[in-house]
Amino acid sequence: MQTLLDFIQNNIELFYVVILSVFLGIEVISRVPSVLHTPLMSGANAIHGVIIIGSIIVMGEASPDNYLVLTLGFIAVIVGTLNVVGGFVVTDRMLEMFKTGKKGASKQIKEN
Amino acid sequence: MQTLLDFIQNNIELFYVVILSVFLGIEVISRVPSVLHTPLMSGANAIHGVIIIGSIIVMGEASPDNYLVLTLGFIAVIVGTLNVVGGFVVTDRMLEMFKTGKKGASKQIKEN
Amino acid sequence: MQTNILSICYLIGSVSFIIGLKMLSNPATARRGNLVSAAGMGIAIFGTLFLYQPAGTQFNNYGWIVGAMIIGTLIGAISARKVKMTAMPEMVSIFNGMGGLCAALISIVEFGRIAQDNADMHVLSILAGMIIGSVSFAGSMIAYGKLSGKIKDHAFPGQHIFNLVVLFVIVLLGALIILGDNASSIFIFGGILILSLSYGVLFVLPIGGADMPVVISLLNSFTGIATACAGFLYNNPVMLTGGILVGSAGAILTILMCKAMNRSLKNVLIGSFGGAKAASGAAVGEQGNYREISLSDAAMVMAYAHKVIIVPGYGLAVAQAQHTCHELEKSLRKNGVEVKYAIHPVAGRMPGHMNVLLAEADVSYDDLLELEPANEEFGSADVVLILGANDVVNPAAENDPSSPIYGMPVLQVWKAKTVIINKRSMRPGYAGIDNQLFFQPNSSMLFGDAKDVLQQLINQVKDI
Amino acid sequence: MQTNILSICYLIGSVSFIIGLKMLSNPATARRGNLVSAAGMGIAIFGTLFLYQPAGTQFNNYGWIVGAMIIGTLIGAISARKVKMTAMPEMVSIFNGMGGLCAALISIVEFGRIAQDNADMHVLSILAGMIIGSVSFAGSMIAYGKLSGKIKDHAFPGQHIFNLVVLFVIVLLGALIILGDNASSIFIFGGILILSLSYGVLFVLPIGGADMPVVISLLNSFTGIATACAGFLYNNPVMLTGGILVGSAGAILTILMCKAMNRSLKNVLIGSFGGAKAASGAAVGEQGNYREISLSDAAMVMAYAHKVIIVPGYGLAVAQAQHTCHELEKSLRKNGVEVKYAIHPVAGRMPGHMNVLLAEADVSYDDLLELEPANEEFGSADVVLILGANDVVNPAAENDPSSPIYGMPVLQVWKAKTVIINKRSMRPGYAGIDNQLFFQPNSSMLFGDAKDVLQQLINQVKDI
Ligand SMILES: NC(=O)c1ccc[n+]([C@@H]2O[C@H](COP(=O)([O-])OP(=O)(O)OC[C@H]3O[C@@H](n4cnc5c(N)ncnc54)[C@H](OP(=O)(O)O)[C@@H]3O)[C@@H](O)[C@H]2O)c1
Ligand SMILES: NC(=O)c1ccc[n+]([C@@H]2O[C@H](COP(=O)([O-])OP(=O)(O)OC[C@H]3O[C@@H](n4cnc5c(N)ncnc54)[C@H](OP(=O)(O)O)[C@@H]3O)[C@@H](O)[C@H]2O)c1
Repeated sequence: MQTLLDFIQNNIELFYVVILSVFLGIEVISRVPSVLHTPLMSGANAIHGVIIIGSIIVMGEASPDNYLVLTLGFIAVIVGTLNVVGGFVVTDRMLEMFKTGKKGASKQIKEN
Repeated sequence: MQTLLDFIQNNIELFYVVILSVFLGIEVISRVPSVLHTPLMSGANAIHGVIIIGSIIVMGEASPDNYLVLTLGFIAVIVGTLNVVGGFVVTDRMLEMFKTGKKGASKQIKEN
Repeated sequence: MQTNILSICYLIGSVSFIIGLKMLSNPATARRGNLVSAAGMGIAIFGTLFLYQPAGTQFNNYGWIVGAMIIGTLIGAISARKVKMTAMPEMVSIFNGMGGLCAALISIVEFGRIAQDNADMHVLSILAGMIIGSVSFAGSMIAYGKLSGKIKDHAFPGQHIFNLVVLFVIVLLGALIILGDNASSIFIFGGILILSLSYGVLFVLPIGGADMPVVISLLNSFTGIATACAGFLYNNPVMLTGGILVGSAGAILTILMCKAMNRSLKNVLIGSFGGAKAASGAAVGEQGNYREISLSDAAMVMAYAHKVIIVPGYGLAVAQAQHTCHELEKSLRKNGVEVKYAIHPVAGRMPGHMNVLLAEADVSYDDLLELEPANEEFGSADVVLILGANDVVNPAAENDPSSPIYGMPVLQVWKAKTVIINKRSMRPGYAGIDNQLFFQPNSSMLFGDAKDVLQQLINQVKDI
Repeated sequence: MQTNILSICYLIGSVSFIIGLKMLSNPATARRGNLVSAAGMGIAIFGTLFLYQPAGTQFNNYGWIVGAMIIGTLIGAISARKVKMTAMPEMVSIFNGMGGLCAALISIVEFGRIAQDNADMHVLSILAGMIIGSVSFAGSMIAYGKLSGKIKDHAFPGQHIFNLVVLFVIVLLGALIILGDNASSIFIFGGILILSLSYGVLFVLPIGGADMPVVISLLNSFTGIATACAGFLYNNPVMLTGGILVGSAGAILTILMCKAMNRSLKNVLIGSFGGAKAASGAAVGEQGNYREISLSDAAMVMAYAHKVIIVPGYGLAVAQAQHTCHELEKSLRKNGVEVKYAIHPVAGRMPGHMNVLLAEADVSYDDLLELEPANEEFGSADVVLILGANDVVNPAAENDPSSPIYGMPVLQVWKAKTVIINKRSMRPGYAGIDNQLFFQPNSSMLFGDAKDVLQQLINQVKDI
């Protein structure tokens, strides 16, 4: 219990960041028209590709002769990049199809 | 410049808290029906009464013979309490009038 | 341990503010939302009182603190309970000013403490808190004065430039404190304090009294920011989040309020129309012919109607005729007439003004129609009785693109068979523009103070 | 200095994620929103690459990192560009799995590094990141397999209980690592890894293939949380905020997707109807009489109509008949017929499925009607042609409170003069329920695979 409390105390600002982000995520999304559900899922999917930063740090901090870590890190960077690049490109392609949708789009804007 | 950067660096989490709160404040409010503008203003007004915590800290840390600080702090605690208590009570009274407003209320809920 | 628990109290406080604000923005949950925020506030305050540990020293002056809190609670609760419904915006303005004052006082004390060391950025928080708090305090007091009619609009030529200069000097002096030596800084600080208070006064003084709700909302946002500055200073997260939340929510709310009146914030602050200027300037435009109706005729028409819709406006509030209006409603009902009220969202001088006013007179909430349902019902009404409303029933908003209120949704009273308009003269309302409604064939004017006219109508109806 | 600038890069990244998500949720700004997030991501990634300073050592292995990034970029960009529109959900599922894998790999490496010291809470972040990342990775791969038809639904009796037990063992072993000694922990860690991967498989395997979009959205949220765990571990704010934002937005999105289908999340995960079960179970209910229409009659009716509205559904996607459908539209237009498409928001198997499908066949966006405008236009249509849609045109949603889809808004095709329904049999659709529409007097069935039927209709229309 004491450890947990201390942990919270030492990272209290992080906890605020977490809680505020949770609320923000909910608020930002909660009125999206259903036709955007799939692109939004895909866009959010690209955003969690930010995990790649962790893999870059892992690689950057690994000593150049630690082959196990290097291999794991190498794979991690590849799949992380896949997540980021693939995610954004797929989302963009999905949204491309809505570009001429003035009628539908403007209607839905009013609804918001 | 360097000082500013260092300052940001040392308080980076606070900056996150600030920025996230700004967005959250905007998101939370941006679809309120106009009949609630006044109570909402009043409710928000009560919330910034949290400034009273600052005045309590000022008083708590003042040495009991520093009369200047004690006087200023005393006034600060009074006006802070006024802000908090008065704010919440006035808001509650305003909202009391909406309690029977089932018809109007449910309509506006659907709009959100 | 103590500090740990305090941190959690603060976390709870912050979360409750977020949830409270969220709930406040929905009619169905608003009241509970207010209680949620209040509960969170209580946890944060009592947490501080019992668990806060100052670095080095111990926590002193419990007696004074609790005493001050009791005094504040008594004054706050009693005045908030006693205030008349219609005077609530004034009350909010005062409470907002108190928050600003509190922030300014804290900054003053902390400046005295910290002036010795030179913690740059802390001085910045202190200065910002003091300046913004003072502006908010002084501004709120003026806004209160205006709302309660104690202070009139004042402006002198070039005041906007002058205000900007004052603001500039404040910033300049602030920079001097941060960059300069410490010897003279206490005097400069005093100077800034005085200038900030003056700025608050100068800022609000020229703005039309009717725009005070918007100004209060803006000052509310300012106080939020001042609170956040203090939060930064003490590294206190609940003050920080609470303050910033109110700061940003208040700013958005200010913009929404302006939008609801179809105006921009700049327009309100610099005042291209409205308030004093309009009343004097655009008084009499080109006029058509209007019909007058006698009291007895008006009473007759209404007493024999099937459905009467009453449109209350600012004039009803001015005349404090809400109770008399409710009386008329009751006598009409006795005659078998169906009576409803059409409430425009910005009728009056604050959002919800008419709801507050009529609630005070115990008018049933179920008889109130909002804008859209009202516009659907006017077609089936025999008589629309307009009591001191003007802009909110102006057809120009729909058909005259050059009108300053063009685009604002209005109550389409002209759809009714007969429209009876009660006001004291042909003078325009808040927006300072003419109203073609008065000259339409199915409209007729019933001049006089709303309260007098209503009283006489009641008597006539009873005689029928 | 470097670290300072990196912090600001991260701040920019976080803000761009927030703004990007916000813009993504509005059709008018969605595409730019995606670019905003991408730009912020770029700043955060390159900032890390050039400005990150590890404590103690220096930044190594640039070559490997850049190499890996180039490989990832090439594979990612090419596969994302090449994938067919209709296979996009599969693609999203794979990319999501990659994110989960990345999180799991990071946790594995960091566990090896930190196992020496015993920084309790860091171990917690590592474990959580590994478990959630692995579940997300394995689950996404299965979801991909199901969407692409490579994997069928599998479930054994009591699987839900079994899954819960696996989850419980994972938590137990995790607690053992945190509380226990360090000697054996590496083996326990390996055990948890394997169990987590299995859990991911077991979790997704029994869920109906049609529910995969919801599952992917949920796993998406999981990966967000795994990312946030890594953010906690490295005290890296952009990973933390990005991860949490996606975690909470993904969770809400999952719920919204369920709501759009009028189901609960629990219902989707435990699967009370839908998917395999429904197809076998509720196949033939009590039936009325339905009429069949011949191909030539159908072609005739449409060719001589003024207005034809086409309602595409899941069957059109199964038959990959979008191009043929566009052909029919063109030949009808040549005959002077006005042709429109009515798009139900949850027609098909992912939100926007029909939009994607028809866009692939170059159907003009202006001819697509959304639910409400479509329901207004059906009354004036001579013919409604339903292509492989079923639940979205089921009147039970409006008039049968006992129906599982009761309350879902549907396309009111029955308002049209004639309704022609193309499907292969009288079997029910996704919800596994009968459709009274087929038995209404103005409905007639046109059995056959959508692509074949459309091709023959085109031929017939040309002959007229
Ligand atoms: N609700 C808000 O949030 C808010 C805030 C600020 C501004 N506003 C603005 O205020 C306006 C509100 O429209 P409104 O129609 O309610 O009011 P209005 O347009 O200001 O008109 C009020 C009318 O009441 C008459 N009146 C004044 N005293 C009276 C009395 N004792 N007895 C009878 N009549 C009296 C006045 O005419 P006589 O002088 O001829 O009697 C005046 O024309 C809008 O322009 C709105 O944008 C609203
Ligand atoms: N859009 C989403 O986000 C989403 C996600 C998951 C679930 N869902 C659910 O999916 C359903 C969508 O409704 P819907 O009307 O589009 O589809 P549906 O109700 O599933 O009906 C599809 C119909 O197409 C027919 N069909 C299948 N293959 C065909 C072919 N090759 N040629 C012609 N017809 C064919 C089937 O009948 P035969 O077998 O007789 O041919 C079936 O009745 C809703 O219940 C919705 O809740 C939607």
